[in-house]
Amino acid sequence: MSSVNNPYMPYPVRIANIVVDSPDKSLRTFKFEFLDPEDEKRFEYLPGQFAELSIPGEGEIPIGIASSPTEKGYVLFTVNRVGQVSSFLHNMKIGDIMGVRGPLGHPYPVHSLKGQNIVVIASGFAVTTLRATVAWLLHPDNRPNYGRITFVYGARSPGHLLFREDWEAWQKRDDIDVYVAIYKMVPGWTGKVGFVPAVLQEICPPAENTAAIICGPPIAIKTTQPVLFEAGYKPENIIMSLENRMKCGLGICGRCNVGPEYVCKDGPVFTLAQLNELPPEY
Amino acid sequence: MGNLETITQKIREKAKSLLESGQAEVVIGYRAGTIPLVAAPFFARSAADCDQLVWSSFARLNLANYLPNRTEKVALVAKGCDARSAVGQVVENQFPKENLYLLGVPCSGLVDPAQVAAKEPRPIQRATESDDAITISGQGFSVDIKKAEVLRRNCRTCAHRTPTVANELTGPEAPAAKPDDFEDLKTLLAKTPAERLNHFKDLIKDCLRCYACRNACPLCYCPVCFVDETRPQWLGKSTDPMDTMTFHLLRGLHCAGRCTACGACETACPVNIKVREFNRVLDKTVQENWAYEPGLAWEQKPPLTVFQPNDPADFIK
Amino acid sequence: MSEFEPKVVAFFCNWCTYGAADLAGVSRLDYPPNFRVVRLPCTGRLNPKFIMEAFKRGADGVWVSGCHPGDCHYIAGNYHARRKFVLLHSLLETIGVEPNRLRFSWISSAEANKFQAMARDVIESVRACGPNLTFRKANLQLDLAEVA
Amino acid sequence: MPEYLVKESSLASFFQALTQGRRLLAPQGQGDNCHLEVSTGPVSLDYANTHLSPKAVFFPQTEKLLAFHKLADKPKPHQYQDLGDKAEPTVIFGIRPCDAKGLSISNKVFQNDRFTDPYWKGKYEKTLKIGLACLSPSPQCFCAAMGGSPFGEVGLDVLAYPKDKGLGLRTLSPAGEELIESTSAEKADLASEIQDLAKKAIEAQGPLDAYQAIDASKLMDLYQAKHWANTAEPCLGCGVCTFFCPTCHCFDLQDEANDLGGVRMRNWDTCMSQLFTAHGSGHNPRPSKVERVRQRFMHKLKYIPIKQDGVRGCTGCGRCVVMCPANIDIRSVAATMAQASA
Repeated sequence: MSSVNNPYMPYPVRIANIVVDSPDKSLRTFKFEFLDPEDEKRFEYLPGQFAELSIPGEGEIPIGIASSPTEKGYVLFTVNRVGQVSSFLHNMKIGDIMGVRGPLGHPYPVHSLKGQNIVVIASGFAVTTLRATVAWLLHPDNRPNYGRITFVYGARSPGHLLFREDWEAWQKRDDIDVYVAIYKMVPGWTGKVGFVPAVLQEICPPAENTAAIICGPPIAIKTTQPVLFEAGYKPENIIMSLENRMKCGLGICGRCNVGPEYVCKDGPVFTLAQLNELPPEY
Repeated sequence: MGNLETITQKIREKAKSLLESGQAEVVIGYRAGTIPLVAAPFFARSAADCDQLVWSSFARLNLANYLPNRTEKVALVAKGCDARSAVGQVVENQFPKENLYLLGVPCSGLVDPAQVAAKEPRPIQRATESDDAITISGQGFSVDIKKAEVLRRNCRTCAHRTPTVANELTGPEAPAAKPDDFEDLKTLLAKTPAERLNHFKDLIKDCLRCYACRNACPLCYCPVCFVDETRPQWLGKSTDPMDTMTFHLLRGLHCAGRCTACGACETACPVNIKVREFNRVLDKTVQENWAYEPGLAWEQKPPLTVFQPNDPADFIK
Repeated sequence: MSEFEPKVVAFFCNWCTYGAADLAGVSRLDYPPNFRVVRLPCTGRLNPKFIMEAFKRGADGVWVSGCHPGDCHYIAGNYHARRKFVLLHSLLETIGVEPNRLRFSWISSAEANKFQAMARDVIESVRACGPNLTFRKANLQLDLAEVA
Repeated sequence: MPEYLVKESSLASFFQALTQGRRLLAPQGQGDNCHLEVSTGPVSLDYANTHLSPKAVFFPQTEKLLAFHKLADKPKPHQYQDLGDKAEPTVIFGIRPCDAKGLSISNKVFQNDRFTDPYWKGKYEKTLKIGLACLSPSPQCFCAAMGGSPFGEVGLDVLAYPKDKGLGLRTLSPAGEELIESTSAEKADLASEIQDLAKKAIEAQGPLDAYQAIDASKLMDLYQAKHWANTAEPCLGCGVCTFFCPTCHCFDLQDEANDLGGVRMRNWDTCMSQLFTAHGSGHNPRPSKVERVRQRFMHKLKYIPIKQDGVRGCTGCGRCVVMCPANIDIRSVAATMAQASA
């Protein structure tokens, strides 16, 4: 059987780099290179999609893709150490061989948002797929197709802010408004202070012809919504990404469903308007 | 009116008065099943509910299973083994004694559908019962079977058919059966280790690892069962025979000195495995070594929580 | 069978048998090297699933050893353990595990000679049982052959 | 599609022909001991249904998908390799129409709008399915109430029924027709007889399609109905219903490894288990048995119909009705749902 047609077969990858991302070392960003360059072409993705990181003998974990397809030669994943597989991955070394299976799920609807303003709202380490989104939007091929772009990002402390190089570079550009905040003041911090909804309230771009893309822990998503409603955003224009326990990623194994929709196959990206019609099982 | 109807009447009356007086907020008993030869667990919270309560010899589940984590005041319709399990739950601090009212039913043994099917393989559409026989009928047939011929194995050797601890009994004490003499185990032990191993491997060969035996068991209330532990993962999730064997051995060990031989595990098993075989090995060991039977009194100390300095254990060098 | 070297997993109490093994070594009492020791704070810590896991992963035998009754560092740990062992021993024996595959002993930290004798006895009796094939999970290799 | 007749005298040669170049699976044994087993025919028709549904032929309880080596001297160490679908040409004789319909429902999950499961597909496509219609339904049967029929044709290549100690057959697919043409079966006109028998068998079952109110109602109304806590209360959470259900397809992917290498396998899993949906963080979208029981019935009676053009995920085989230790009867639950949405 040709493994190309087998969606259970991971592409073999080599760990090219590992960056420790948080002071407690619970977050690491892994850079993978495909062993077979052809696999990189097969792994054709858009921001918002995820993949199963597959460690032989340990299992798989679904993780959002943190790199943008405009960045060639590698893929990035930021992994929080939680369970058996992620703990094992955190102990792996540069040069180790493992697998990446995907891309899975639907991306943020970047193509259908052409001509609109976009506000990207990230809390905590859920910034990964949004970092990919902004990197993709800012690529010279794509930037002209969109209006005003706003990036709001908050984390616990400066040490918990991921992808510093990226957003510091974005701050210097004039085609994106970047607001990075920490939840509690620490000496030396010159950016904003406060939870993401508070920061958003302060700077929220007008709702007209604007879509909001939110990713974060459930509490952040819940508290951000009222701010957007107040600013006039409609549920159809609030785009979110869900997380549920997953195994196959193909809409078959059955555990990630939210009503009739499988988060892995039909999501993970949903508009608030869609979610309002579904059971709150996420 | 037969004995069964009398007990049913008594249960309904008592259930109503317990709910009315506030002594119980829910009465956990049985209702008639939707298919023949089955009585289903039922939770009565109103007088109207109470009229659905029944007693029958198809009441095979152990209702003490529904006690842990329940905050309501419960009246439990309990046959001998259920009452013992409920006492065990109290002794093991899984349910407060003050919230429990044991409505004890002297039980004359329950009917095993597998044995009925062995006697009458045709599809059964209806089953009724009198005090000592059941009548089953289907397309073009109607057959009477004496209950004594189709009792569950554990009921045939039940020494405590009448609850030993109960707030009230629904009728006169039921005569005890001849206690389990473990004769079959003695025969088995006379065989070679290889023969015994084959016996037990064969016993569990159809196991689907659905864990219905565990879930039906009033002793299995751990928040995380060893089969679900992941770090480390003690048990593979496949149908590997060694994983299946490990499950049954450890399940048996967890129940040792606590099992009241209620047979709910075998009732729940969808592939008719005699899972109690493992428990019986340990029941025998517990009785022989420590002369202990669980659930007979509130003050009992489970055998694995106590010791005697001179406990026998010759095999330890 | 002469080439078969048994692997035995040994669960030793930190306060006695573990010390006895140490003393045996220091006293140059030689004993077979066929066991891997897991040090426990007390035999009371031993969960039956540890023993099953050892057999499943291919141990040919398991040896559990702790303090003599009455000598527990934690006062009663080994009394409780003893009751567990009775159950475990009877269950495994009944289902057909050869009695010599699972051994129990009480050895104080001063009993280097008893340790030596017991170690020899355990290893030799497991050797006589032959390799543990029935309680080992063995079906992984079968599939590896397909992707060789 | 045409009909055929197999006389009693030619049954042996008919089954002999079925086994040419493929294995024949057929129910053997009775009651709880009735299982699909390799057969050389003739097959006894004296059974109600197999104890377990036939899904295990296509979706075994444990199926190894991938394997890898750890040793550096082997090719591609630490890289998964495909173990293949292990499909062999098969004909199953005697699938009941409820189970065949169940397989066709699962087939749309395993071969969905975005992905194809190669392990399922290989086996599904290499298996010809000959159904056996039910002349007299068992007490637990309710296929007609779920929109099926004892003579249902969905998911089958051939439908057979007992006729004069022989068999009547109707072919339902080109592959089925080719198969029957390769046997000694003779063409016959049985259309009106099949129609009569089907009508009688449906009437013997009781109410036709009894749960239409569920189809018409809103998802969230059913979801938020008041009865779920009561419905779930007796549930033991064992998952027997899901193991026996012909349309339950959920599985768990697991790796097992030793020092030499390992395998990735899938094992049947059940939505009745608390672990099924538990997040690594401890959060659980379906934390108690109320949510889990609701999930099972909503999935069968609302979610699958939404995704599969109104076809219900319950085919009325009655296995869960008989097997549930707590007697949670899907017929009563469906009736309650229908009532709640009325």
